[in-house]
Amino acid sequence: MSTAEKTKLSPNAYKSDLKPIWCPGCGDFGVLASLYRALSEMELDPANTVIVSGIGCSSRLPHFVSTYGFHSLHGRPLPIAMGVKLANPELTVIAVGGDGDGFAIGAGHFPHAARRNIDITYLVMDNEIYGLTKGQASPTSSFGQKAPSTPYGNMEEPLNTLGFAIASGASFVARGASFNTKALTELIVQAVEHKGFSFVDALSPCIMFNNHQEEWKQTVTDVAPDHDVTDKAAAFDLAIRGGFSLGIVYKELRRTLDDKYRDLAERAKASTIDEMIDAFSARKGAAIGKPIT
Amino acid sequence: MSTAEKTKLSPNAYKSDLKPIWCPGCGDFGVLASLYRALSEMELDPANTVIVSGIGCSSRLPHFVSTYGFHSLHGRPLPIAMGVKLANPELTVIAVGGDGDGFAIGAGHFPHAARRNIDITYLVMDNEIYGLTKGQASPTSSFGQKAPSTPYGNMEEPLNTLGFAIASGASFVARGASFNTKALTELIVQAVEHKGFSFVDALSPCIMFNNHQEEWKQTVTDVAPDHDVTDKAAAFDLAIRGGFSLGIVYKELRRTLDDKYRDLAERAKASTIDEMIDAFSARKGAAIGKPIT
Amino acid sequence: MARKSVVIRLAGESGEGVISSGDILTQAAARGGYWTNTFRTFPAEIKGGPCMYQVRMGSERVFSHGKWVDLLVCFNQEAWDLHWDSLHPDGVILYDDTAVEIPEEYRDRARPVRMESLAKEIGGSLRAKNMVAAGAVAAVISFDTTPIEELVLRRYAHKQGVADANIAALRAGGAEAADLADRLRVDAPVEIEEDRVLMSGNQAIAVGAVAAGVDYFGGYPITPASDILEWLSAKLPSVGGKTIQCEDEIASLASCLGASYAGAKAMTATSGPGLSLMSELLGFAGMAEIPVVIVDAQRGGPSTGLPTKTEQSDLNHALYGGHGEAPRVVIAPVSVEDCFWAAVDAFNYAERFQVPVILLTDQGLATRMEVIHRPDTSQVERWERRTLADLDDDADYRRYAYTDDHVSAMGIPGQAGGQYVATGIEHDEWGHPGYTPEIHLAMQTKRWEKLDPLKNGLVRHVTHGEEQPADVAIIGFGSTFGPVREAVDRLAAEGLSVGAFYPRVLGPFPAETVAQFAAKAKHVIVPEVNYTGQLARLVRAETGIDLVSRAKCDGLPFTAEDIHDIVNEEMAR
Amino acid sequence: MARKSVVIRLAGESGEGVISSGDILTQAAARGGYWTNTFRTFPAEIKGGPCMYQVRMGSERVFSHGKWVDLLVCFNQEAWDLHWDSLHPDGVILYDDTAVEIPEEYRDRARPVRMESLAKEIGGSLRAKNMVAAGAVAAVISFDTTPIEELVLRRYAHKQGVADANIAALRAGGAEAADLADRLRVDAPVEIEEDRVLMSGNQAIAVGAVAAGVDYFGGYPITPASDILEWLSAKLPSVGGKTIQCEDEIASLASCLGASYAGAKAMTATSGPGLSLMSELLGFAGMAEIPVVIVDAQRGGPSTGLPTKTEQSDLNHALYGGHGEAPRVVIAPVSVEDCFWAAVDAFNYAERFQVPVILLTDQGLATRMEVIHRPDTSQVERWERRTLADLDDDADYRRYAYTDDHVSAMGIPGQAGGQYVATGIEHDEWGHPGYTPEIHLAMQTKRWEKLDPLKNGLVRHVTHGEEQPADVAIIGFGSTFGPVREAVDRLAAEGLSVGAFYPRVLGPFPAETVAQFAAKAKHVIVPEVNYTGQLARLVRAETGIDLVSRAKCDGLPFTAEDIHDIVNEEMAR
Ligand SMILES: Cc1ncc(C[n+]2csc(CCOP(=O)(O)OP(=O)(O)O)c2C)c(N)n1
Ligand SMILES: Cc1ncc(C[n+]2csc(CCOP(=O)(O)OP(=O)(O)O)c2C)c(N)n1
Ligand code: SF4
Ligand code: SF4
Ligand SMILES: [Mg+2]
Ligand SMILES: [Mg+2]
Repeated sequence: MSTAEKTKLSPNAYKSDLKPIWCPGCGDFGVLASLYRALSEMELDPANTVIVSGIGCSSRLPHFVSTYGFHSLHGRPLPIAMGVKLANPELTVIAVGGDGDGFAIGAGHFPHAARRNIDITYLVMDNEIYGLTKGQASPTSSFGQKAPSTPYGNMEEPLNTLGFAIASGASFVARGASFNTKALTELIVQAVEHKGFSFVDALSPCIMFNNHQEEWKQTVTDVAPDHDVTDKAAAFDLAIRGGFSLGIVYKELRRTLDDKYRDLAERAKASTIDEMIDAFSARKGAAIGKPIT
Repeated sequence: MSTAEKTKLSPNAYKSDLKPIWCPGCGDFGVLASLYRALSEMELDPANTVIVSGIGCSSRLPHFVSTYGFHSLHGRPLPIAMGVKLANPELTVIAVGGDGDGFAIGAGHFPHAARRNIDITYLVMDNEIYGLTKGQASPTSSFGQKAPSTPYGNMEEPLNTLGFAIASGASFVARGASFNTKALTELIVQAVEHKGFSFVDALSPCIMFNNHQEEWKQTVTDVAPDHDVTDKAAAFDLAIRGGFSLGIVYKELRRTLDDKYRDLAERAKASTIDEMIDAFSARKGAAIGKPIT
Repeated sequence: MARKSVVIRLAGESGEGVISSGDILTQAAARGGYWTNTFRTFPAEIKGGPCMYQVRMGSERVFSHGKWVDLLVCFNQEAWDLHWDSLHPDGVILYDDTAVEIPEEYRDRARPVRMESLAKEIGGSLRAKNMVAAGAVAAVISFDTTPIEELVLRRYAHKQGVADANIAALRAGGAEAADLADRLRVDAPVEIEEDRVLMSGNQAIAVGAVAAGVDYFGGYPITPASDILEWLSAKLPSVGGKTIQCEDEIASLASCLGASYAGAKAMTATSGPGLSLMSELLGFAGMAEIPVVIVDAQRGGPSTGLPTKTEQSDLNHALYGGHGEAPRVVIAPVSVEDCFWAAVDAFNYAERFQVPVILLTDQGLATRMEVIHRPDTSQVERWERRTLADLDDDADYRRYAYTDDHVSAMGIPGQAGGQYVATGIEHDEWGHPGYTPEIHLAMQTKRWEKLDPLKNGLVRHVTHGEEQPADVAIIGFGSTFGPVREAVDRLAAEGLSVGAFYPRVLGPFPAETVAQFAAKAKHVIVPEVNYTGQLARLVRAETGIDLVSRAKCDGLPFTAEDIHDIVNEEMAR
Repeated sequence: MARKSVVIRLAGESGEGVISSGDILTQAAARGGYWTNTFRTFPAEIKGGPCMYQVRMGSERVFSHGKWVDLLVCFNQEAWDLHWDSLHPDGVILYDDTAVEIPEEYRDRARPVRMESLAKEIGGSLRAKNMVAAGAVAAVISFDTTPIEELVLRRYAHKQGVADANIAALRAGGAEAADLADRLRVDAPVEIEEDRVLMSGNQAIAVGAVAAGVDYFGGYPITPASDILEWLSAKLPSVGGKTIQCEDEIASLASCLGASYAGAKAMTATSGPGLSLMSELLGFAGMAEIPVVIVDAQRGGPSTGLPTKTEQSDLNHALYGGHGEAPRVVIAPVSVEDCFWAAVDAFNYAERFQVPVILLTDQGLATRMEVIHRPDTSQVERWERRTLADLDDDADYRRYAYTDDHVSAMGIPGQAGGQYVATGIEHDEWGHPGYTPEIHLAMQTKRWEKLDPLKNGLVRHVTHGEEQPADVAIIGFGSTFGPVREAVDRLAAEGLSVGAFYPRVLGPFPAETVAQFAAKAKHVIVPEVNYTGQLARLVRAETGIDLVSRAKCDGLPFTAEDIHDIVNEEMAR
């Protein structure tokens, strides 16, 4: 059951028997299509692939994929994905969700998944809004944006997700867009194949409550070819500059948490439950002075 | 009761009638001493000053100060401090706590307090360890560090708190040290006087479980005088370079959240409860088609 | 012969105009002087999925949304398939025959209405479907469409063309069902001068909070509570208050506690999942004695559960949620009108007793549109918390001083001499950490016994029917009161000695009052919308009463008919 | 004449060596073949504050730490002031007369011991104070110090000098109290071959988890649960498991659910505040039917409360915590030995019923050092969860299929054809979102009724004394069993028909079994360490039994004497 056993499947073969319930035109369709293609391109075995999500329109995604899925709670996909990966490092684990799920209620888990460099991919469908709850501002909504809970305009500066990811220690940081499925497919492939924590922020317009589709199509650019993705300071500089540049912004090779656990397992000398209990033997007694609890 | 009514008080006057319960030699004594002096230097009225903390050795600090205090829950000082400040912008609000409190369980609140630029100060006593619970690794513990829950060495890269703060949108980012009270006092004064969210990461050795005191004393340097604190990219670059440089790393002037609320209050035209109820009048009726809930 | 009330159910695919038709009819009915009571179900998805909007309007007050449908409007086939069996024996059907097949035997009381085509041709856009439907409905219940037309003109004041098209569509819809006119004629409403309001439970709570003097609201969006946050975001600035959407529910309650500590009247609103996340801070508020109001608009659980369905399954968590034993007050309003007053009480109890107060509603009550008597704001009392300023002698100030009523004066930042440290650690009178057996017992006693007045007399509980029924005593909480009171009236008319008792404050529980109420009854019945019978267990634990739990777990509210049947079943045992 | 057991209490300032002296004596007693039972209190601060370590050692098994102190060792004045009133009428006192003043009337049974000076002069450092104290204690109870000396040599195997100094200090201490030798002589332990172990409740749980096959542990430090995380961090790698300290308790449980979903046996351990934070995920686990074990070592609450004191106040939250109604199993082990077996059961129940299991201990039990029979690991059964592989026919696989026992086969990532989506949204058999009344009722029934075997027969509950007592029936849970069983024996010896029933599984509650047990009793007494009497309310709600709640809220465990007194008080009523 190792990912070694590859199976050739078409993108369609990764579709589940549930039809997406998104609004017609929702950016998430483009992200899902890119994901289908990426999975197919990588020839991932659906039985060895797990897609973990939180709660939101975007977080419904696992239901539409034929792999294993984990549609969890609002904000919790990352620690859950970590648990899946640590329990079975053979699995390909992809966490997905929305900007609210990942950067509002879930913001506390992101830096830790990133600095631990657990070998999973985090794909955020960033529509700069809370879609499922009908259009309130999210941490990535622009300053001044009018929304149901910000009727006089959003008073908060949006979070720069790429800069945040770089500062948190993510070893792969990229930006894609739902309306550019070919490039997004490639980014997902590279992100999943990257050994370590890879973060892809995919612009994915909410046509219902925050339709930036046209504006974004006009304004996005590609990351300059001469950008050095291994230069952290340069990557941060690029991330905080205005506008959206699509492509890989930062990439670094660092030992992954799961590798470190493998090393530890190899280093640790095997023991048995009875040997462990021996250490508590009343006769032999624990080392004196060492606090017992 | 505005902070305008200044009162001249000596540092000692800011001591409460409780003696600190920290281990003799704990770095937190140095931070507390610096805080006393800073409060005195700024001539802050104890009745108009609120110190909010979480849980940890460091978070006991409010009990030792004669101002108002809020010793809250593990990881929650920032949203509580925000509530205090929004409810009464006249108050000087200082949040304090440990590295675990602020960057493990509390990490999810930090980026939002920062990007909102709420006018409070966040002073972290960073000992790179969980002191109160007897020495487990914290998000700032060094890689490979041996501790009770990492007996084979910490497998996680530490979080770079300054870089994290800059990326999150903090408008004042500085590093101090408990063993350098004069400089730390100055930093606290500048942080509190800064209009906006100011973050001070104070190295504060835990002599019980993670005593880096001597090592840190040897290795810390000062921020180079020619460092441009207004250059975000340069600040990040400095932050992620190895070693600890003491001083202000980044500073930016941005409207604060409390200012924005003041503007809003001024813009909003006064209304009464009865006018509000009129909008629901059955006779007059709400605007048709507008969903009612 | 005309009827006192009629039950109209519109059903179709969400996004098709079902909800807006329902809103239009409800608002028009209210405008026309009728009483209304509504219920809606919609999918948890944004687009697609079946939705339903039931409007009950009457010339006399209606307290529930009704069970049997007098007029069923089917926008699509699924609507018929899902709802035909709710049809009243004499029920009438309106349907778009381009989309819906009605079985032979129903044809005589069914009328096709060309919703789509008329909407496009006459209304000028598919969106006018709601007008066609509304027009047809109006005809069948012989409801004068003037109020609808006024509302249209209002909405499109600056778009005469659109307004005309809509009104044309409305009339065309009416024409379609013309021959059914009078089939379900409702009595004309009694002309009254009184100014009534049309509100949902959420709106009544938000308005009540303003009436009570809320200064600060920190919240996080969640169905079905979001519109409290949204309405207050728009309104609070004009009364000098502040609203903020936080990064999560933990931050929401945390910021409320900070604001309250600083002297503000603070509130947050959420649904089950958010309440779960607030567990630790809820305990902190009880321990540090910080006033705060938490609205929980319950939805179907557990977990993410059924986000758009109704349930009363958070009672246990509201009462016991959080480790250790932290005091809190739990209030369950019984109607939209009561939501307004419950919000006022919630703030008053929170401030007087320095305790977190949980306001427990549910999706049904939170979103139900009811015509109610306009709340008389001159009747609103505002209780303020006891602060340093209220002490004759503030030397040696002790934030957690032991007092006769167990309530101590708060020092409010800004008040000189009131400095103290609010803490969740066990503490002495000064708020200094203290863990001795004596301190712990004395402080737990203080924190719990300060709530005793709420068990004794301070609270007006809700009753209907006999004060001490001999046959059937019904004990319930919250939103089930509407159908229960209608059932009680009917059962009484049928000669039973029956009564209902609704504790308005469930924590602390009014054990003696409840025991007295039920003392003489042959049957004590506890209806509630959940699986485990939480209220039944609470009543048993508190009073030892021998009762029958009739919990139902299907995401739907009770109807008066359901209660009537339950009582008869139990009597038959 | 010698005694069967002796109660020794060491008291002083934390950091002075009180705790290490207690550890030394406990370990030496165990090594010497005695049974032990200990209790300690220490401040919530790292340095400073009063701490106390009570060691009860006996030639026969001791089930509680004892109330009256036979030998009080005072390291400082405060120790005397705090503890003199716990002294047994014939109790003996050892004290450092450079630091402590003992009133005239106690002098005859008090001996000064120059702890500080001897430690410095002979022990070579203040740290040797613990040796001086231990030596003096040994003398008074005429305990052969060989085991202590062996332990010293072990510890300082490579530091002969230090070892010699320590042993010298030990003997010097003994000399100080020489003239009291025999004053409290304890019977020599019965020589036995059996290999016993000395463990705390936390350690027994950690070891039991390994015996049960734990693969993954994700936790966050908190007193008094941290050492489960710490012990497993050291040990799990050598049995192929993984341990990780997460960023908080939410991430801890979340990662456990991810690991369990992927096929691992997963566990986390925390105390009240952490359990509160886990509320939402606890409900998710119940809804998605994911096995997981959650240890809650209760401490004094509410909120941060009394972090180093004991209390049984999380029962309500364990049973009802979280919005909606999510199934979970709650197990309360009654002793250190039981902690081992309860951990095994916890994993077995979690895996068989695909449900979260909460293992409820408390600070007293978690940190108590007990000599117990070495757990016979050959008796450990491991129940495995039902997976796709167990299905004869996995065509049209349905993760949440309705089955006779309501348990469905899990698809484990890696198993081809088992793909499904674990979700907290209400769902049909396939795990597809579904909100119809039928689905919700059927799934809630499935999720709850699968636990029925735990109410009927599967669980061995803990009883002591009469099976159906005629006079006094005691119902309790968890750590109070030790003192209760001792009290029951004494009351029985005094001629009463008395018995104790301890439900080992509190949720689902074994209502019938409990009702039967109490059926004949004149007095039903429910002792528990909390303020509101949570177990008493549970028993009343579930059984309607007319009982007396004897809750105490002082952060201290019951003693056998307390229970004996309570019973006599109630009998006197
Ligand atoms: C604990 C909790 N709080 C709030 C909610 C309500 N809620 C559901 S989705 C959502 C945010 C959705 O925004 P995002 O994550 O950006 O996803 P999108 O719908 O935009 O794809 C919220 C607040 C919830 N389900 N659980
Ligand atoms: C919800 C919760 N989880 C865990 C704890 C236990 N705890 C108390 S302090 C602390 C961490 C202390 O580390 P830090 O914040 O760095 O403060 P320090 O003691 O080092 O100053 C922990 C895990 C708690 N009190 N509450
Ligand atoms: S609401 Fe927005 S995010 Fe949600 S499905 Fe519709 S378009 Fe997509
Ligand atoms: S344990 Fe460490 S951090 Fe805590 S008081 Fe002692 S030295 Fe300071
Ligand atoms: Mg979004
Ligand atoms: Mg620390």
